[in-house]
Amino acid sequence: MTARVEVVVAERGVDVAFEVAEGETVALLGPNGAGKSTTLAVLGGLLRPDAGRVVLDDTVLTSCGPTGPPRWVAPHARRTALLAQDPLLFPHLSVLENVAFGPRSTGSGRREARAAAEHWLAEVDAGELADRRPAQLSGGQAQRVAVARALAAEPRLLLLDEPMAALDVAVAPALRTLLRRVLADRTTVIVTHHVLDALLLADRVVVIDGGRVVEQGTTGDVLARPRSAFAARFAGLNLVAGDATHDGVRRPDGVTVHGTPGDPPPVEGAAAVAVFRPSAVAVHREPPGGSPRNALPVVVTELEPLGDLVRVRAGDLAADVTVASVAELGLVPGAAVTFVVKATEVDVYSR
Amino acid sequence: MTARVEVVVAERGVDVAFEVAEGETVALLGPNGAGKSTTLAVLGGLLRPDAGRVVLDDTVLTSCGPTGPPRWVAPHARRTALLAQDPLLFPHLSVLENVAFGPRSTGSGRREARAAAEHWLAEVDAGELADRRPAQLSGGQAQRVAVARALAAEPRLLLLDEPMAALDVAVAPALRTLLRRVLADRTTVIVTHHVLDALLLADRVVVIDGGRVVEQGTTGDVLARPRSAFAARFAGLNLVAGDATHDGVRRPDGVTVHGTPGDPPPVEGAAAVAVFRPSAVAVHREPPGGSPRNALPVVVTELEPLGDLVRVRAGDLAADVTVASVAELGLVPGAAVTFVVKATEVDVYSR
Amino acid sequence: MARTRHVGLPRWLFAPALLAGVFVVLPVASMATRIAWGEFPTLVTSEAAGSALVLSLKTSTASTLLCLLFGIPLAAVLARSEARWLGVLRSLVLLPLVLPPVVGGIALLSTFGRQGLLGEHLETLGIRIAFSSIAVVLAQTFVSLPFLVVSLEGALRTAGERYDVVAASLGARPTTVLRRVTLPLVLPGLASGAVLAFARSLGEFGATITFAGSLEGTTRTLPLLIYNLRVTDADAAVAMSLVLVVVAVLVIGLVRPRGAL
Amino acid sequence: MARTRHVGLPRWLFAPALLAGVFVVLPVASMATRIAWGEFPTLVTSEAAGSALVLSLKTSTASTLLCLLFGIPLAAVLARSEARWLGVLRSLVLLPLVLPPVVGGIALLSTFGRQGLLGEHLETLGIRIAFSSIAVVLAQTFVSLPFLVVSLEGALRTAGERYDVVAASLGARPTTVLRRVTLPLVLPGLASGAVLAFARSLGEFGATITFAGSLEGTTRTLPLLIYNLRVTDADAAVAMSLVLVVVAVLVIGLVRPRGAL
Amino acid sequence: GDDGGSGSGKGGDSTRTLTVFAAASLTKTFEEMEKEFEDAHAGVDVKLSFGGSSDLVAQIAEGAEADVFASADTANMDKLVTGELAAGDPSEFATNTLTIVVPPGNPAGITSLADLTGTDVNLVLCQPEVPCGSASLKVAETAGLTLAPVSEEQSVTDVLAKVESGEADAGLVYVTDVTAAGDRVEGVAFPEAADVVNRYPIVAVEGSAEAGLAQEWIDLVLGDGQAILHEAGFGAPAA
Ligand SMILES: Nc1ncnc2c1ncn2[C@@H]1O[C@H](COP(=O)(O)OP(=O)(O)OP(=O)(O)O)[C@@H](O)[C@H]1O
Ligand SMILES: Nc1ncnc2c1ncn2[C@@H]1O[C@H](COP(=O)(O)OP(=O)(O)OP(=O)(O)O)[C@@H](O)[C@H]1O
Ligand SMILES: [Mg+2]
Ligand SMILES: [Mg+2]
Repeated sequence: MTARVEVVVAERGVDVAFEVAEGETVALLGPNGAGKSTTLAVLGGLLRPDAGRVVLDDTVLTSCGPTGPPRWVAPHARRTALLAQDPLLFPHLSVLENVAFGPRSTGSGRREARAAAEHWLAEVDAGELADRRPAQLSGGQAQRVAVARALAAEPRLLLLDEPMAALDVAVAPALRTLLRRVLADRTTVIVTHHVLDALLLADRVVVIDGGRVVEQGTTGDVLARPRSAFAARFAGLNLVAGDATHDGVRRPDGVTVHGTPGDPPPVEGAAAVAVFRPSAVAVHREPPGGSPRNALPVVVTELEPLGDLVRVRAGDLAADVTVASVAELGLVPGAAVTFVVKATEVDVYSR
Repeated sequence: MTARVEVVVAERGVDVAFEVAEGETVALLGPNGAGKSTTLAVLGGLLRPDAGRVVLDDTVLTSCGPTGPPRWVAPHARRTALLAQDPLLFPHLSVLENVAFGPRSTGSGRREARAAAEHWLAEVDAGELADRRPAQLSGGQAQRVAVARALAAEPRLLLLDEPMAALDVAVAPALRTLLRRVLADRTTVIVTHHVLDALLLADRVVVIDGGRVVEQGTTGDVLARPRSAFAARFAGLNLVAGDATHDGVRRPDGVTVHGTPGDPPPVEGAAAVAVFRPSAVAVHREPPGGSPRNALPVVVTELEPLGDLVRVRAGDLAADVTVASVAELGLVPGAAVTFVVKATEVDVYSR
Repeated sequence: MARTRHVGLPRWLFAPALLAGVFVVLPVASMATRIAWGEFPTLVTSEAAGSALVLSLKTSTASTLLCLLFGIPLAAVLARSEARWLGVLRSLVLLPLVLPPVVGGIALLSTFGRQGLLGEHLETLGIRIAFSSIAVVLAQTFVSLPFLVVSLEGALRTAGERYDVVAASLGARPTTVLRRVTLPLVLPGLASGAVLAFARSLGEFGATITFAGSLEGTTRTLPLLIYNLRVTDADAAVAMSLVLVVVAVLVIGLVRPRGAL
Repeated sequence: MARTRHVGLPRWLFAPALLAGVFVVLPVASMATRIAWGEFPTLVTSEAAGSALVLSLKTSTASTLLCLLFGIPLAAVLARSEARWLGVLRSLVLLPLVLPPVVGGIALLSTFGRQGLLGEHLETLGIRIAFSSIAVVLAQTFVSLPFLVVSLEGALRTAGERYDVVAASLGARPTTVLRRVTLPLVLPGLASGAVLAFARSLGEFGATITFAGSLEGTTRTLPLLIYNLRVTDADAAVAMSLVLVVVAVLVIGLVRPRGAL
Repeated sequence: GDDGGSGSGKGGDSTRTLTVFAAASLTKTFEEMEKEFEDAHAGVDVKLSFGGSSDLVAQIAEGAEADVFASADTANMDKLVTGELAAGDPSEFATNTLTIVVPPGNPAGITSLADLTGTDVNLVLCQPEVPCGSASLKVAETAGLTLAPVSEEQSVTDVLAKVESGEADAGLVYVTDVTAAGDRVEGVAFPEAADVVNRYPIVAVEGSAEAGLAQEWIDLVLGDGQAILHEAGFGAPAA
């Protein structure tokens, strides 16, 4: 199933377009309110966009606005199971009946549907909940059952909105492994706020911010060389955006970050980004001399433990330093310090 | 406000007891279905337990079962605002009215309540959503508004059930900082599945598993020296439980893990645990000779990227190795390998 | 057992609630005190009473079924479609509620009567509805339908469409959604509606007498019998009314699903 | 504009829905065709018609208000309390629905009449209810109350208690919860109930004639006038019925909140 | 009428009220007399309450404030008298007899009482419990016939409605009812009707605060009102 999506929902300020290739899993990333759930709703046929097209293989599922004759395929005829952000298990059916609902609705016999439901419940480690009512489940249990229900529907296009929310640390990796296996040969769009989900499950990522696609590409590319602020944050990298100079990026405030231009190097004056890892950043009280060529004056906003290290956040930028240096430098939120990073650690490429 | 809690809910297999000191923030940790939300529901007066007591300072809020005369304080009179797992914003009120609901209900004037609502909305970075209806919010936006609503109620005891679920990577740290500030001098019980939340927000943690408190203590202690499997997993540590030997722990299957006994050392034969970091584990194709004294034969179950490293999971145990070693060793799920860890890296202490 | 606590109701609420209960129950009770209980058995076991009771139960059941058969679709369409003209239809469906039943009977006559709009054609087909039990059922259905439709539509709107949408996205066709999700979820509302319709049918008098007439065994239902008796023997009328009440309460008590009204 | 899609209704559903609509509307329409439209203005603008209309509107409004005042508490108690005896009360509240209205009138007389249970005592206080406008309101309230209670209780059950619980945990006292959360959430159900009650009051005939009599300006409401007219002038009766219908549809159309029935 | 708040606003105010309870079959005639009476008595408002005679008696017994009661039969008047609610003796002011009523054009071709026994005739009668029903039974009995109605209606009005709409082929009602219905139905007179005469008595109600006016109303009915009654088809009182 190849899916082509173009969606304009004016009321929510959403205008995105992307494609999903056969068997591919695409992760939609973006801040709260970016338009991810809206996009899934249009794909699933639950929202009619102001303009746009959704084409699955050669079938036009949605078409409205100026592009061609209007077309609308009803949600049930799309075979695009949607796992929404809210589990919404049918309260009047048992857990098993909930999971069997999809197979039953798409023509399976009673026993077949039951067997499928039992299979998927076992897969999400919820086999022993089969006879409960949804009201008798904990939050994480309900979420797992909802995942099983979506998978059991065996859709042509699977739409998952934060399927791993509310799961405990023991279940999350197991479910991630399951999804990885199941999604391998399935066409899927998945929304997530966790970098691990994107890394492990998605072949490609589409980053949406403010209702626009700001970046897309294979997962590895985007997470290693992000071009948007959100993707950098998501990948845990520092990103400085500005205009390209011959060996770096000049921020709008005039500060220039020097680095190693990528291949091809950005055209001088064009929009470009400088990206570097927090662990490559050293924190100094005073601007140092010496070889590292980049010294960024910042004000510390937050300190977070990170394993043996401490992540020092200063607005958009972050530095990972040892506990000892935190004590030595007397780092507290509000302290004015300098982030220092070697030019060799900074990648510069066009936006 | 000091809170003392003893709760038995037979139907859900829950039987827990713990205390929360004045101004303290306690994190409830545990797998899905452990009984965390149930405990909060009893604290908030939404569920009457089969037996148990909830005492806030000197007021008995709930008392039933054999202990003393039955007592019941209505939810509204408890001043224990509960942010449930589901945001449940009032659909007929605007976002601002939702947040102002608590202050209005507890006697504030209209303007005062409005001001408070605006303040808290701004704090959760949702000021511009004030006039929307809940149906017009995205999942993460709704979650933030729900947090603001709970905080605005200014309760004596704040109950938060996974307040950070559904938040994007940009908002989560900011909200965590806000909560850290707000919760500093407030008596709070918070449920979370994320180690960072526990580390940053909680003074103490209570670990519940299967409806029982399996471990509790200050956050640092529990996460550094976990005694339960769940806490170890939560803290990202490996834990082997068994009987103490003179310098280690013998697993029920006979394998012994040698380590450095803590102070005081566990009594030989008593229940004890051996704990070590995944980064201290080396992976070998064949059991090696040489100085590391612990060689655990395992089967790889999952591989996860972890920054520059790869986390190799084998059932309950994990090892962090470089990408190069993964390639060299040909690690794939299903491969039989040996986890090797130096005895000096292993802490042994009684359970 | 552990129990989910209800949010307590304000205590003052019980005073008007009690008053309302008393206002409804007291008149019936005080009427019951006036019955000559000695004659009660003979009164209520008469042949006329028996045949009226059986007829009432049969026709009310039939008309409730008709209400369900046609009312459920109508309520679903009203609750789920957004077409403008439905607003008008929605008001029109209330007509039988406001029409005095006798006028409803006149209206039915002018449609299904021998010289009525449809009756004329039925007549040529040899079908005559007036003065038959079918007329009774039609009259009862006419007055009861709005009850079912209004309650069910309210319930459908309150329940919303969230679960319907989930079901559709799992591949369920609209019919399946209706049968397996929508209707089960509004079961309390559907039950209330059916109970209201049944009760209204059981008590129906004016439209029946106007449209169907009153003949023992064919069209004389319990309310018609009660009215007849009232002229000659007020005590007997009251006694039969009590029988009607007891029957209604029993049937409703037995039929209604657990938890529903 | 972007629109949330409704799950399509099964197409076959429209057939019975349409039939149901036709079944309700056709009789009224065919009755309307029989009206002598030429005389219509004179018929409906007579003094008697005017005073009956005013009386009907006044009393129906009053009884709808009474229904709201007492019915909301009763419905809340029935929906939210779990006490056993409430099951019985719930069945009893349906009594006025099954009682033929005339019998309801008798019951009211036996309570509030001169020799009634309460009437006796009221009489000594110099208060006489029967055969006054107050009696009309009481009769209408008696027959309409179950409508409000049943619809509202159904809506309250369907809506559930999740939001009430949240409100309480935010510190809202039960009265605040009821006023600011529970009732606003069931507004569609409450509106349906009020509309049903108003409509039933407007069409009420049997209990009124028995308990309140039929005196112009005091107790002769529109349905009673229609009944009188039927004796002397069937055409006028039908014309006035149409007036009743139009008034009801207008009032309901103006009053009902958006989206609610 | 005005919209006075309670049953009767009596007293020396500008308007006095006379409340008359009358059988439904008297509606038209009494409404005409109301005009006459009000014209003759300035400041008096006559309020008419029509209904089944038995309903009206029950209402008066329950305390409804009536000054005059005009019944459609003697049985109900007797109830009032035995209840000691009548002030003085009732006076008969009109009589009425039965007639066959058929739809315009008489489609079933009914010409005599015997024709009503035909099996293909849809006959409707009043129920035996109301005056016109018991009269119908008596008539048939005296004529030696057994009538098999398809419906026993609650009141004359219902019988008329069924015949008028063509639903029934024939019915038995009072002469006055046929007259009132105008050309919407036809009457077929039959000789046996004279055997069963229905009598209309009138009386002032005990405890009336307007005893004087009540008597004047009765006088009107017994006097000038007779012409109106005659026009409506009523027979003259026997005594
Ligand atoms: N029903 C609605 N009507 C109007 N606006 C809406 C509606 N639902 C969402 N919005 C708005 O549309 C925008 C996109 O919302 P959407 O739910 O698609 O965000 P999202 O990317 O899924 O965010 P999250 O990560 O918080 O779930 C947001 O600004 C939101 O406030
Ligand atoms: N209403 C209920 N009736 C019966 N059992 C219930 C009910 N709600 C929850 N349970 C069961 O009680 C146990 C504890 O549930 P609880 O909701 O407290 O878990 P939790 O610790 O909050 O889990 P999660 O992390 O998934 O939210 C679970 O086994 C759950 O299935
Ligand atoms: Mg979303
Ligand atoms: Mg929970």
